[in-house]
Amino acid sequence: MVVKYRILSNTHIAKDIYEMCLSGNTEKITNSGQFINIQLDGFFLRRPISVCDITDDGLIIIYKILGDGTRYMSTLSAGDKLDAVTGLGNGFDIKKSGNKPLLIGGGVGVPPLYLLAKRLIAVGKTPSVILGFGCADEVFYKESFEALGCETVVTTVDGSMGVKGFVTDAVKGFDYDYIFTCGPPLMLKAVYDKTQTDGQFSFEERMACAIGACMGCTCRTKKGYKRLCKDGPVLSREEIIWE
Amino acid sequence: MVVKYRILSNTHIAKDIYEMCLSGNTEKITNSGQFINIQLDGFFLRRPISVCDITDDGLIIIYKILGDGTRYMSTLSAGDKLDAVTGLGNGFDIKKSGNKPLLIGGGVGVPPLYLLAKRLIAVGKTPSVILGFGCADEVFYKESFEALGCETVVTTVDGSMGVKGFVTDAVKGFDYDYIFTCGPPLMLKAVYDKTQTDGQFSFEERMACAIGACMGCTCRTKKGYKRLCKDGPVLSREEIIWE
Amino acid sequence: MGVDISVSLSGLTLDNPVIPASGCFGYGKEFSELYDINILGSFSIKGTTKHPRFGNPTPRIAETPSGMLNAVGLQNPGIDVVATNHLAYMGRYFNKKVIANISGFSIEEFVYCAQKLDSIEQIGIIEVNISCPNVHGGGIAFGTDANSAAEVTRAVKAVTKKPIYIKLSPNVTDITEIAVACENAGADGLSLINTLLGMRIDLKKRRPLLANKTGGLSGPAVFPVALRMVYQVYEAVKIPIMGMGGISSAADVIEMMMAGASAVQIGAATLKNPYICKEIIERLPLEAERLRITNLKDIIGVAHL
Amino acid sequence: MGVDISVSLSGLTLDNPVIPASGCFGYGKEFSELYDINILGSFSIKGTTKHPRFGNPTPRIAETPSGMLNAVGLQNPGIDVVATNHLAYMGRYFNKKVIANISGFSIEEFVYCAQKLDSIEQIGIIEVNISCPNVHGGGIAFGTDANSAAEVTRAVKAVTKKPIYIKLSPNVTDITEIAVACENAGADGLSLINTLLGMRIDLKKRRPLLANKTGGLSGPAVFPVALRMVYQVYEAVKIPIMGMGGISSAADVIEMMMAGASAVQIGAATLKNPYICKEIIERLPLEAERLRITNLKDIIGVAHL
Ligand SMILES: Cc1cc2nc3c(=O)[nH]c(=O)nc-3n(C[C@H](O)[C@H](O)[C@H](O)COP(=O)(O)OP(=O)(O)OC[C@H]3O[C@@H](n4cnc5c(N)ncnc54)[C@H](O)[C@@H]3O)c2cc1C
Ligand SMILES: Cc1cc2nc3c(=O)[nH]c(=O)nc-3n(C[C@H](O)[C@H](O)[C@H](O)COP(=O)(O)OP(=O)(O)OC[C@H]3O[C@@H](n4cnc5c(N)ncnc54)[C@H](O)[C@@H]3O)c2cc1C
Ligand SMILES: Cc1cc2nc3c(=O)[nH]c(=O)nc-3n(C[C@H](O)[C@H](O)[C@H](O)COP(=O)(O)O)c2cc1C
Ligand SMILES: Cc1cc2nc3c(=O)[nH]c(=O)nc-3n(C[C@H](O)[C@H](O)[C@H](O)COP(=O)(O)O)c2cc1C
Ligand code: FES
Ligand code: FES
Repeated sequence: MVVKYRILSNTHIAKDIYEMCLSGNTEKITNSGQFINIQLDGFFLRRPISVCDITDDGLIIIYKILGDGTRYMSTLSAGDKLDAVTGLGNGFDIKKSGNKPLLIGGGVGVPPLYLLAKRLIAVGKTPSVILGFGCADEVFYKESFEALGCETVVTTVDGSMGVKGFVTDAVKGFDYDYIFTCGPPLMLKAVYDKTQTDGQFSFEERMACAIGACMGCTCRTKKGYKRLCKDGPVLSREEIIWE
Repeated sequence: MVVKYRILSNTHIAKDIYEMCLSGNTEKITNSGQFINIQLDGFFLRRPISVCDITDDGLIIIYKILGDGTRYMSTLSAGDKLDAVTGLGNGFDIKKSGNKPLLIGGGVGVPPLYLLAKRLIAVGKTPSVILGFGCADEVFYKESFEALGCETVVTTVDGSMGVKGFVTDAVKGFDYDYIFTCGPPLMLKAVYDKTQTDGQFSFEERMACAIGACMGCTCRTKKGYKRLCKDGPVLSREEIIWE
Repeated sequence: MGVDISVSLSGLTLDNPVIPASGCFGYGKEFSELYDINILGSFSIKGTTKHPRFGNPTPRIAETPSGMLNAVGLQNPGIDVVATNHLAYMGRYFNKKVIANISGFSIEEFVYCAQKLDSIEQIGIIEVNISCPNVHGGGIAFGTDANSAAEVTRAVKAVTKKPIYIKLSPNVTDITEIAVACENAGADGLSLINTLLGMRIDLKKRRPLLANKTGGLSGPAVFPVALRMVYQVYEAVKIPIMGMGGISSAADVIEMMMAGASAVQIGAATLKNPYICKEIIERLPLEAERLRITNLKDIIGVAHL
Repeated sequence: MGVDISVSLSGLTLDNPVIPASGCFGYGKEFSELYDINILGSFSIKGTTKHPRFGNPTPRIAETPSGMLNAVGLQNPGIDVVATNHLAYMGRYFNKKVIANISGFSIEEFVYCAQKLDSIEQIGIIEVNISCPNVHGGGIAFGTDANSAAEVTRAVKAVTKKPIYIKLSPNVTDITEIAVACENAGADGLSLINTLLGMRIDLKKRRPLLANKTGGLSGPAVFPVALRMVYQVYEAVKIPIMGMGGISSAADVIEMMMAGASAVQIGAATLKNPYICKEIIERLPLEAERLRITNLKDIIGVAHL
């Protein structure tokens, strides 16, 4: 479904990181971990960005300036329109979670975990949270997770805030029976290797259609080929093949 | 010279016709009949549009919605920026004019004649004016020319305003010793054939650079090949070759 | 009023000339969840090969100015699965004839696929893709050599009664030479163009962005090249042409038909805007009217007169 | 700090790799009125032929998505006038060596032009354009046939001591074949790509928009095709490459150099924004620094490693 959102705000919340509040239809967004695919003037392909939160009349996304498209997004302002295909991807399946879920997010892998945390809390499974960043300047949403009542540990590579090191350096401090994680590929692999419980991993891939038609985003899994846009972006530990 | 103009207003003044007031540097615009070349987001080539008037802090252009570029222009509003290469073309040479100049404009050939009329009046040679349009809905700037003190006759093809027919049908009513004309090619040819005095004709051609470098807009003249963007758009009667 | 926008291709009448292109519409299912795809003229299914294929490693997609590169590499479950599962299931959401796009790494594979499809009622046209950069025949892609192109055409023609459209590559010095060879070998029509070979480099990694290094360029950027090739081929052959390459509006459809296309396919634009074909079909009669066209069939090749 | 952005081409050292492309910068005069063009690495003059040419009738220009078509048709005053007037006058506003782009309709014409230019101090490189769609040799454009390309190269090489760069056409099945033929025939370097053959139709008139029917496509739309060809040719030859086709930013310059270009030319982008080369030259060191490049020469062809 294509929705014309109206931008309510576009706020710089950390180094190169913006939080954008959108007003518009969210009926197709059923799970946390789903994403929307945003059209930007002057760019041919849309940009996939995770849903960070659902609000009364729309949703919130958080994005990082990575290239020209996200740089352009950062120049948009309240009142501007944003055309997006919405409700994409499988999202996290919270039914599979244990009772003590641990959420592990890295950089712009953090946003989808916020809505996930709310959904888990809603079913009585308040998660613990590890948020990994490069340095203190880049940290965002620590307080937001804390405000939900989640035990939240921040890691920074340079030690300028929280635990010095990677998200995996903070894992041992937690008692958990399930993980949900989203972040850069190297982080996902490290989390996979350093944790043993079942869990769900959210991946990124360059996409064209993002609705499952073009085979642009296929990966091999132990359960066959999967389109990360449609059958993903979330895969379960047991099906992942690392290449 | 590239100038970033600020749009002061963009007003619908006749069927498909808009008047846009711009604020910004006009020092390179020395003659009436010159044009600016406007960059539009999402379009590769710039759009050449004649200078209609010079104001205290900028200029006025008038354009017709012809295709996608001018349609896009019509959606711009006060406050928006407009990037334009300015002061292009030779423009009209009023020194060559006789004492009783007649200005003949057709459609969006009318705008450059407005600044020309002001310049002629400034040197004491108030021109007479013929403005040709398809129908009454399309007529613009009749009052503006009248306000300058010019005897102004409008022609419309369907007779819905003024003289029924083409601009050439109104010529016989005037006493003139020189003509300046701008309009569609067929009109220019008809004016050329139906008038005998010396005169200057302003032409249109598809342009790329508009500064005389690419040879995109060349035409044959009796004085050699001319680039309509640099050596034109205005040619004198004696040099024109019709092809 | 009442512009006739129907067209016909080798005896097949289409309600309109709008056909989503192979590889950009899957088997139609995902789009059928967005709108009733029975409004389409037809659609061309994802390129199918004899054996199942994973295709190329990712990244398979890159962005370019007004276009994109893809290096999917013909991912498909193989003709047997397509014939028994996908085509059978398709009846639930599409009740018109489809175009079956097939590919192969040898003449035998093309023949196998064509044979398999010959008896399937649902298939209106077999579109033979001899232009995928991955497909080789004696060192040269079938699509870049007139003799190989003719050979594939003849072999496929021999095993099926369905109309055969050969899909040509734009990556050639003279596309009319290949087109004529296919026509002489019995092709019922031609589809053009497939993608232009292109590339992007990841500046940070200092490596080709696509895992496959090169990919196929499509989208609006290639429209003028596609239009030129359709125009040239229209003058060289008598068989109908499905024109494609960069079409993204009703005006583009009309421009492509004026160049000589009897129908058009729309690829990359459907990836950017999943509703584009629906929007174009709705817009076509209006755009035609504006240009004083009462019957779309009248404008096929009109720019040549 | 202090990125070295100088490059060298066949013994000629350029302050930077940025060279306005032939046909998009005239003889430099119009641009010299906008900024001091001595900041450029060099520039390539409008393609010159033995005899003066008017070129094609207008319209010669059409717009396309992220690009443009031109069918100027080599309008120029002929090599004698260029040599005596234009090049002599050029010293007043440009004090570096220029690239002289020449074209011809027969080997003899190429030879005539090269000979004429051989003794002109100001000329750093002769760029031999064998890729203009209007130039024919035995029915096939020189640029689309390896033998003709080699023949022109040899003939021109024989009459001048200046470095000879052959400018290749992208409208071929295999550009490396032509590139290798030119290298073997003695070319000092290669320029690629010239324009892709394209077309637009005027919907209201129902006729080709350009008077010449077809035109050459350039601008950002063709960048991925140009990049792919430079990448392929870099692997096939040892001589330096001037890369061009769609470059419009400092990042594009770096991408083209990573693909294998020793310097770059910028065409259509200079028509859209007359200051683009100046802006790119100013931006290059910053962009290089961002990508941890300290010497631009280090990245030539780095994407191949
Ligand atoms: C399912 C999913 C969810 C995502 N959620 C978020 C999010 O919540 N916040 C956020 O900041 N980023 C998110 N990303 C990454 C985001 O899509 C890219 O950072 C963004 O597309 C970069 O665009 P650009 O124009 O700035 O970069 P450019 O490099 O200029 O983009 C060029 C092309 O490559 C694609 N591309 C580049 N990097 C990536 C990437 N990492 N993943 C996918 N495509 C890429 C772009 O979409 C575009 O098509 C998500 C990606 C996916 C696949
Ligand atoms: C010196 C000069 C002065 C002009 N002054 C005015 C003016 O004051 N008011 C006005 O309304 N129009 C004027 N025009 C015409 C105006 O440039 C075109 O109407 C406009 O470029 C059309 O753009 P488009 O995107 O709407 O049309 P499209 O047809 O979509 O444009 C496609 C391309 O063709 C070019 N093009 C199309 N028609 C023309 C044309 N008639 N002349 C030149 N290029 C064209 C466009 O610039 C663009 O590059 C002038 C043209 C010239 C050459
Ligand atoms: C992602 C993608 C996958 C494609 N897969 C196929 C294919 O399997 N078979 C085929 O013949 N063409 C394939 N093509 C080419 C298109 O069908 C079409 O010929 C080309 O993209 C030009 O049209 P466009 O510019 O509208 O995309 C593919 C194109 C894209 C973008
Ligand atoms: C208006 C125009 C005129 C051109 N004239 C010539 C020419 O005379 N000789 C030549 O070798 N190339 C000529 N070209 C091709 C360019 O030099 C360049 O190879 C091509 O445009 C690709 O670069 P671009 O995409 O940056 O424009 C011309 C291009 C344009 C746009
Ligand atoms: S992006 Fe098209 S299938 Fe995933
Ligand atoms: S438009 Fe380039 S010379 Fe006139």
